[in-house]
Amino acid sequence: MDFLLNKKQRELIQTAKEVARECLEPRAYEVDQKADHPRASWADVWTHGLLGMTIPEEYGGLGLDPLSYVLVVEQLAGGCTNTAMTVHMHSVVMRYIDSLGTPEQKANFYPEIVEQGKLFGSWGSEPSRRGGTGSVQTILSREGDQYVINGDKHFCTMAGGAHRYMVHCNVQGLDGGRNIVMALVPHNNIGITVKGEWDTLGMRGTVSPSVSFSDCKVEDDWILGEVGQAERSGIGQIFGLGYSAVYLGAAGRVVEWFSDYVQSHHFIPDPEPMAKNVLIQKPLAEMIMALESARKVLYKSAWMWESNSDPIYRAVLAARAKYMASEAAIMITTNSLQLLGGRMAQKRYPLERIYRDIRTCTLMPPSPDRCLEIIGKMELGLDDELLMLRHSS
Amino acid sequence: MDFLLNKKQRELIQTAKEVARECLEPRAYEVDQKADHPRASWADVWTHGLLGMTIPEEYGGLGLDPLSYVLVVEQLAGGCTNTAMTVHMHSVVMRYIDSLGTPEQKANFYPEIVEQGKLFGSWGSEPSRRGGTGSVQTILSREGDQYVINGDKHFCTMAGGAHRYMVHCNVQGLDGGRNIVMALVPHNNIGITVKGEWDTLGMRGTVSPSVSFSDCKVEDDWILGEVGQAERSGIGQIFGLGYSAVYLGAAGRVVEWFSDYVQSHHFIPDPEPMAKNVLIQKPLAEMIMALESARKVLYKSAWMWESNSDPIYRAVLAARAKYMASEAAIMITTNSLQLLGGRMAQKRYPLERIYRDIRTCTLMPPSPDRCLEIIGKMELGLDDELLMLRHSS
Amino acid sequence: MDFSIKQEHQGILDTAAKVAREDLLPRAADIDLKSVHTTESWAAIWENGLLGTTIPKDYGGLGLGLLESTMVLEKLAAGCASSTASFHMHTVVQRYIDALGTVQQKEELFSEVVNEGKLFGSWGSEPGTHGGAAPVKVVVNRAKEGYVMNGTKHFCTMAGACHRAMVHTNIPDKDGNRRTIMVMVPTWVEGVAITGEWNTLGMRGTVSPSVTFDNCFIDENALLGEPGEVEEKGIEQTFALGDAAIYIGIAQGAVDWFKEYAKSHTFDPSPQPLSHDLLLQRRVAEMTQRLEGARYVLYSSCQRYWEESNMGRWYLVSKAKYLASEAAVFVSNMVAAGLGGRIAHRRYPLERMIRDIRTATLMPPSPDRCLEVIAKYELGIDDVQLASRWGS
Amino acid sequence: MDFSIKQEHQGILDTAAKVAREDLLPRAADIDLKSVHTTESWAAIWENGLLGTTIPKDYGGLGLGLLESTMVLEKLAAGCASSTASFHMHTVVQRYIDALGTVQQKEELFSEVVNEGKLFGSWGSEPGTHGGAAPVKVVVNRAKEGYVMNGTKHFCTMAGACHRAMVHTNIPDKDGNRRTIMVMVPTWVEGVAITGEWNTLGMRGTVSPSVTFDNCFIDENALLGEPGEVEEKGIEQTFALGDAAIYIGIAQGAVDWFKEYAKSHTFDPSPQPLSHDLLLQRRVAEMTQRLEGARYVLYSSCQRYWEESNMGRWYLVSKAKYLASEAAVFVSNMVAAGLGGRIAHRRYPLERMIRDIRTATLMPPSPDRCLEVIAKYELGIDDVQLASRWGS
Repeated sequence: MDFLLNKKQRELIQTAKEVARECLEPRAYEVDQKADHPRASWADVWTHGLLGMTIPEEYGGLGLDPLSYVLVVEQLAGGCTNTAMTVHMHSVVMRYIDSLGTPEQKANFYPEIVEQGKLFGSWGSEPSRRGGTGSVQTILSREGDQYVINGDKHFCTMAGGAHRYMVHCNVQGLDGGRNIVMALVPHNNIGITVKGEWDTLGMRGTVSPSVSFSDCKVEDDWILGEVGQAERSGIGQIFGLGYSAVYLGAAGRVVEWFSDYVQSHHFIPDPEPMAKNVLIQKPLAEMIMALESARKVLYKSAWMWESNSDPIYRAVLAARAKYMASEAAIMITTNSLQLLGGRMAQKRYPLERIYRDIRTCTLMPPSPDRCLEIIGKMELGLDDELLMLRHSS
Repeated sequence: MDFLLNKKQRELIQTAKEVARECLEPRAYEVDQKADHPRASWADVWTHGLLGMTIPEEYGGLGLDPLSYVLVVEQLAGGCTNTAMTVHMHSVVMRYIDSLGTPEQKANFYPEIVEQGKLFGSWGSEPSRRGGTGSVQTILSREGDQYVINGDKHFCTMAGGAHRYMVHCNVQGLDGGRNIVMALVPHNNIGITVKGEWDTLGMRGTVSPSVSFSDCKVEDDWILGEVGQAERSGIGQIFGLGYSAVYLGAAGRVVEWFSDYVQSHHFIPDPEPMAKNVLIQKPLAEMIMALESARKVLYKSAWMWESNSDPIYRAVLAARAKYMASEAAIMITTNSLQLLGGRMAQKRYPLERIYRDIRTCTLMPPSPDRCLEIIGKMELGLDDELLMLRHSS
Repeated sequence: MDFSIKQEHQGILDTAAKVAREDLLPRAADIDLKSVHTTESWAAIWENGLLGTTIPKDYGGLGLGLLESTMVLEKLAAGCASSTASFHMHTVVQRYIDALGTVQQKEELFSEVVNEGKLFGSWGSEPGTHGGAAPVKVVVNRAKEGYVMNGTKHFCTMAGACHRAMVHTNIPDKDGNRRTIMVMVPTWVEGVAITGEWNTLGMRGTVSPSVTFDNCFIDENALLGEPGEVEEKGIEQTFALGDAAIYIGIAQGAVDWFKEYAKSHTFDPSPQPLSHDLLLQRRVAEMTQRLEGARYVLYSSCQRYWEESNMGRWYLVSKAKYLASEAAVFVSNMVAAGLGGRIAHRRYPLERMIRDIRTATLMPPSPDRCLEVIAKYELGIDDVQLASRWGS
Repeated sequence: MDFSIKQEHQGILDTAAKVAREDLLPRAADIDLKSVHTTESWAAIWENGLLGTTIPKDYGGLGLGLLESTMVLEKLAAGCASSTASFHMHTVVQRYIDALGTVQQKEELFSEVVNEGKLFGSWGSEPGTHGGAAPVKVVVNRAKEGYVMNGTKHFCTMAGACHRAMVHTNIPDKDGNRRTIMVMVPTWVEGVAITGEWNTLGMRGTVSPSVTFDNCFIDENALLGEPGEVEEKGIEQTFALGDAAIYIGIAQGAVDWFKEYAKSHTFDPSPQPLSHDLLLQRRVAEMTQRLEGARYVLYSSCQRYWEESNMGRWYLVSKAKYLASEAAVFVSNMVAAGLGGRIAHRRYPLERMIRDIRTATLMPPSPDRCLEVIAKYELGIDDVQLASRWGS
C-alpha cells in the first residue's frame, strides 16, 4: 500500500492547479453571475492540454488512468466548479468514443478536441423520470435512409456551448427492455430546439436547459457502437467518480480559503485572529477530516476502477465515492459559511458561490439515497437486487 | 399546562396566514430577484393592521404579547422571509419606543406607522466587529446646540426603504464602558451615505448595505431614553426571538410544500407517488419533528418573556429559541432540496429561494456557537461569565 | 398556550423528584449489578403516596391525568430507570382497571395498591409475535366456576415480584370469535411458572423472564370487561408515552450528574472546574435543548391524546417517543464523550445510565417505525396494518 | 498511489482474521463476563506466529512495518477487543526494545516472546498526571549492582499476567537531571504489588489495576538505552495508531455480525430476511463507508509516520484516532438502532461490542483534543505544551 503520488501525477496536479487558480478562478464569479458557458476557461484548459485528458495518447491526448484523471478534475474544480464539471462531462464522452468508436470515428472526432479545442456534451436525463434512470423516451429511428432522433432531454449541459452532443437514445422497434445507443449530433443540427431556461441556485455556468428533438438527423457513422454496448461497457459509471472529484475540489478550496481567512482576520472585541479560537479550530479540523476521508475513498475507487469493467462493480465504486464526497462537501460549505457569519453571504466572497454550486451539483444522480442502497445491497450480498436496481434504473 | 391557542391567537394566525399566502408569497420571487424592498408587501401588512403589532393599543396598535407576536411573524415568514424579517425589525423599534420613549415621542412617531404605513429600521452592527457585539464606534456627540452622529454601520436593513432608522450610538466623552443610546433619524437626513452594495446569497429583499454617518444631525427630542437605558431595558433580546419565528415560518412552508409535492408527483420508473416511498417518509417525519420541537422551545421562550426583563434572562430565552430554530430550518431546507433532487435547484421552484434565505438569515447574530455558550453557562450556573459575556459583547 | 404547572401538581412532582434522588438513585447501582427486582424502590414510591398516580381520587389514588402522571414518571426515571419502567407498567394497568373494571373490581384492586402497596404487572408479548399484536397464544376458556388459562408470555416484567399481572389473553365471545380480554391473574396461583433468564445490557432491574400458564384456574372476577371491549378504550398507546417520559427522565438524570461533576471537579493544568470549559458548556447546552424540545412535544402529545382518533393517537405517541429516544441516545453519547474514560468505571452512575438509555430506547416501536407513522399521518396515507406492526 | 497489499502481508492478515474468528471471538463473552486476563487468546496469537509482529525478522519475529502491524491489530480486534488491546501494548514494547536495546537485550527479550510466548506490558500512567506526561513518581536510583525502583503506576494493563512490564520511569542522568528511561521489570520480583480494582463498562478483559513498586531491585540489564534517549525515538504516538486500528476492528466486527444476522433472520410478516429491508441496507452502507474513510486515513498516517517531525506525528495520529473513534461510535449507535431490543441481550456479541466501543474510544486523547491538534498543525499554530496535554 502506498499513498504517495508518482511524479507524473504530481506534475499533472501542478499544471491543473495553475490553470485553476490563475485562469479559471478569476472568471468564476462572472461565469456564475451571467449563467453563461465558461468559454474562456475551456480555452485555457485546452491550451494546457487538459481537454484531451481521456483521449488516448495515440490520438494526441493524455490517456489518463481514472486515478490521475480525478486528481486533475479535483484541481480544476478548486478554481471553477462550472468549468470542471463541463470538462468532466466532455471527458466522459471521450471515453465513450474510445471504448465504442471505430478507428474512423476516433480519427474524425478526436482532432476536433486536440487541435481545435472543441467540447462534446452528454445528454442523458429525461423529463418525468427519476434522475439517473436513463434514456427511454428519446427514440432513435430509421426514417428512410437516415437515422433521426425524437424526444425530450432535461439538464442538457453545455447546450449551445459545446461542439457536439452525445445523446442517449432508445432504439425503436425492439420490444421490452432498454436498448440504449449513443448518437453524436452537432450543436447546430436541424431539429434541436432549446426549450427551457437555465436559472438555478448554482452551477449556473453549466447551462443545462431542456432540449427537444424533432426529427433530428444523425449521420450513419455518428452512432457509437452496437445497440446496448454502451450500457455493457461500464463507462457511464465514471460520471459519478468525476462528480465526486468536483465536489472535493470545490470543498478543498473552501477549506483552504477558510484557513487563510481565519489566520488573517480578527474581529473586535476578540483580541486575536479567529484561528486562535477553539470554536474555529474544532470545526475546521472536522472539515479537514471529512475532506480527507472522502478523498481516500474516492482515490481508492478510482484506483480500483480498471480492475473490472462490470457496470455493477463500477456503480458500487462510484456510489462509495459520491456518497462520501457529497456528504463532506455539503458539510464543509454549510459549516464554513456558518462559522464566518453574515459577511460571507455577500457575493463578493467566494464562499457564497461555492456554497450554491455544491448544493446544486450534489443533487445530480445517483442521489445519496441511491448510493447507500447500492452499497448496502452489495455489502449484504444481494446481487440479484443490485441487478434489478440497475435494470429498473 | 396547555398547548392550545386562544381565540384571539387563532384569529391573528388566520389573518397573518391569509396576508402571507395571498399577498406576500406571490411577490416573493420578484423581491428576491430584484433585491429590492418589498414595498407592496409592507403595504399589505399595514392594511391588515399588522404593522402596528407591537404598538400599544392606546396608540392604535395591537399591543401583542411576545407569544402572539412570534405566531404572527412565523405566519408572515411562510409567505415571504424578506417581508417578515423587515416587519420584525420594525416591530422591535416599536417596542423600544414603547419602553424608552416619552408620551410626546409616542404621539409623534406611532401615527406615522398606524396611519401612514411607514416602517422604522434598526441599525446596530458595525464593521470589523463580531456580529452581535453592539455599537461602539458610531458616536453621538454634541456639536454646538445639536446632536450629530459620526461613524459606520453594517447590515443596515431597509436602507432607503424605511421612513426612519433607530441608530445604536455610543455617547462620546464618558471614558470606559459602553454608553449606548438609541437615536432616531429620518431616511433622507443629510450626512447619511449608503456606501456598500447588497448582493447576497439570500434575504436579498432586506436590502442591508453599509451606511456612513458624517455629522448627521439628530433632533434633540428624537433620542430614546437615557444613556444606557436601552441596554438595561431587555428589549434588544427580542430580535433573536423574532429571527427564530422567521426561520420556523419559512421552514414550515418548506415542509408543507414538500408534503404537497411528494403527494402529487411521481417519477418513472417508480410506480407510485413519492409520498409512498419510505425514503421520503422517514426524512419528512424527521423534518416535521425538528420543526415541532423547535416551535415548542420558541413558544415557551416567548411565553416566559414577560416574566422577567433582565437582559441576561432574556438572552438565554432567545438563545434557546434561536439555536433550535436555526438548526431545524437549516436541516429542513437542506434535506428537502436533497430529497427532491436537481429539479429543485431551478429558480422557478420556491425551495431554491427559501433555501438561500434560510442559509443567510440564520447567519445573523447570535451565532449558534454563541447561543450554546449562553445556554451552557446558564445551565452550569456561571452567572459571572454570563455577565462578562454580555459586557464584552 | 400556557407552560405553567398547577400548584397541586407541582407538589406531586417535587415529591417524585425527591423520591428519585433520595430513595431510587442510591439503590440503582446495586439493583443493576444484581439484576434483581426493585422491591425497595417500589416501596418508597408507595410510602410517598405515588403508587396510585393513575387511580381515581374516589378510590384513594391521586387521580392524575395523562400529562401529570407522565411527568411523574419523568421525574422518577432520573433516579432509577428500572424501577420507574416497571412502575410505569403498573400505572397503565390502573388505567385499564379504571376503564374496564366494575365498581367491585376497582374497590378491591385499587385498595391493594393504595393500602397495601401491591404492584400489578402487564404481560402482553408473546413469542413469535410483535409487541402490539393481539394475543393469540395465551387463551382463556370457560371452566367450572371460572376459567382456565394456557399459554406462554415473554418479557413478563415484575414476574415473581408483582402481586397480580394483567395478562393480555384471548377468549371466545358470544359468537365464538376470539377477542382480546385482560385478565388480572394473581401471581401466586397454581399453574403459573416462571421460565427464562434476564441478563441484559441495561435496564437490568426490569427483570422480565417468560411465564407459562398451565391450566391456570381463573376466578370470574379476574376478567376486565367484556371480550373485545378493551380494544375500544385506546389505552394501549399510553405505554409509549410513559416510555418517552422515562427516556427523557434518565437522560435528564445523566445531564444533571454531568453538570454536577463538571461544577465540582478541577483537573490540571486548569485552575477552574471543568464547567468553565467552553466545549463542555456547548455540550450541556446541546443536551438540554434536545431534551427541552422532546419534553414539550411529549407534554403536548399527552394533552391532546384523549381527543384523538386511534390513528391520531399512534401519531401523537410516535412523535413523543421518537424525539425522546433520539434525545436520550444523543445525551448518552455526549456525556460519554464529554467526560472521557472517567465515566467508564462502574463506580460512577453515568456508566449505568448510558446502558439504561441504550437498552430502554431499543424497546419497540423503533425510531424508524415512529417516523413511518408520523409521515403517513401527515401525508394522509391510510395503513390499517399499522397497529399490528407497531411492535416491530 | 497503490491500494494493494503484498502477498506476504496478505497471508499474515488472513491468519490474523482466522485467529480473531476461531480463537478470540469464542472466548470473548466469557472474558467480558468475568473481567479476567485474556491468557488463552494471547496463547492463540502466539501459536499462530503473530506475537512478534513488531520484532525484527533477525530475531525470529515477523518484522512488520507500522502499517502492516497496525492492520494485524485491526483484524484481531474484530474478534476480541480486550485481548487485542493488551496485545497491542505488547507490540509497542517490542518497538521500544528494538529502538533502544542492546543486541544482548534484544536476543534475550525477543526470544522470550518468540520462543516462549511471553507478553510484555507497558505501564506509563501515573495518578494525578495525564497519559502522555513524563513519569515523575516512579523513580529509579542507583543501588549496589543495579537499581531500586519506587512509586505507583495506574492503569497497568496485564498486571498479574504479563511476564515483564516496560515501566516508564525517571532516572538521574550524568548531570543529575531527571530523565525518562524505560525499565523492563520482571513482574515476579519482590517489591511489585498489585492494588486497585478493574470493573468497567467494557474492555473488561484489559484488566488494568494499579501497581506499586516498593524498593524493587532492578538488574542493570533491565534499562533500555541511556537516560532521556527514549524521548528522541518517536515511538510513543504509535500507541494511538494501534488504538485507532482497534476501534475500526471492533466496529468492523460489529458490522460483520450485523450483516450476518440480517442475512440469516426473517421476521413476520416479511417473507425475506432482514437484509432486504431498504433502511437496513442504508445503515450498512453508512457504516461501511465511515469505516472505509477512517481506515484509509489510518493507513496513510501509518505510512507517513516515520518521515514526520514530532508535531507531524501528533498530527498524523490525531487524524487517525479521531476518525476511527467517531466511526466506531457511529457504528455502535447504528447497529443498536438497526436491530432493536434483540441486541440488548448478553447472549448476543453485539451487546459486548457496543460496550467495548464506547469504553475503548474514551481513552485519551479525546476527539476534541485530536481536532485541536489537527487544526493547530494545519493553521501553523505552535503549541509546545501539546504533548503534555495529549492525555487529557
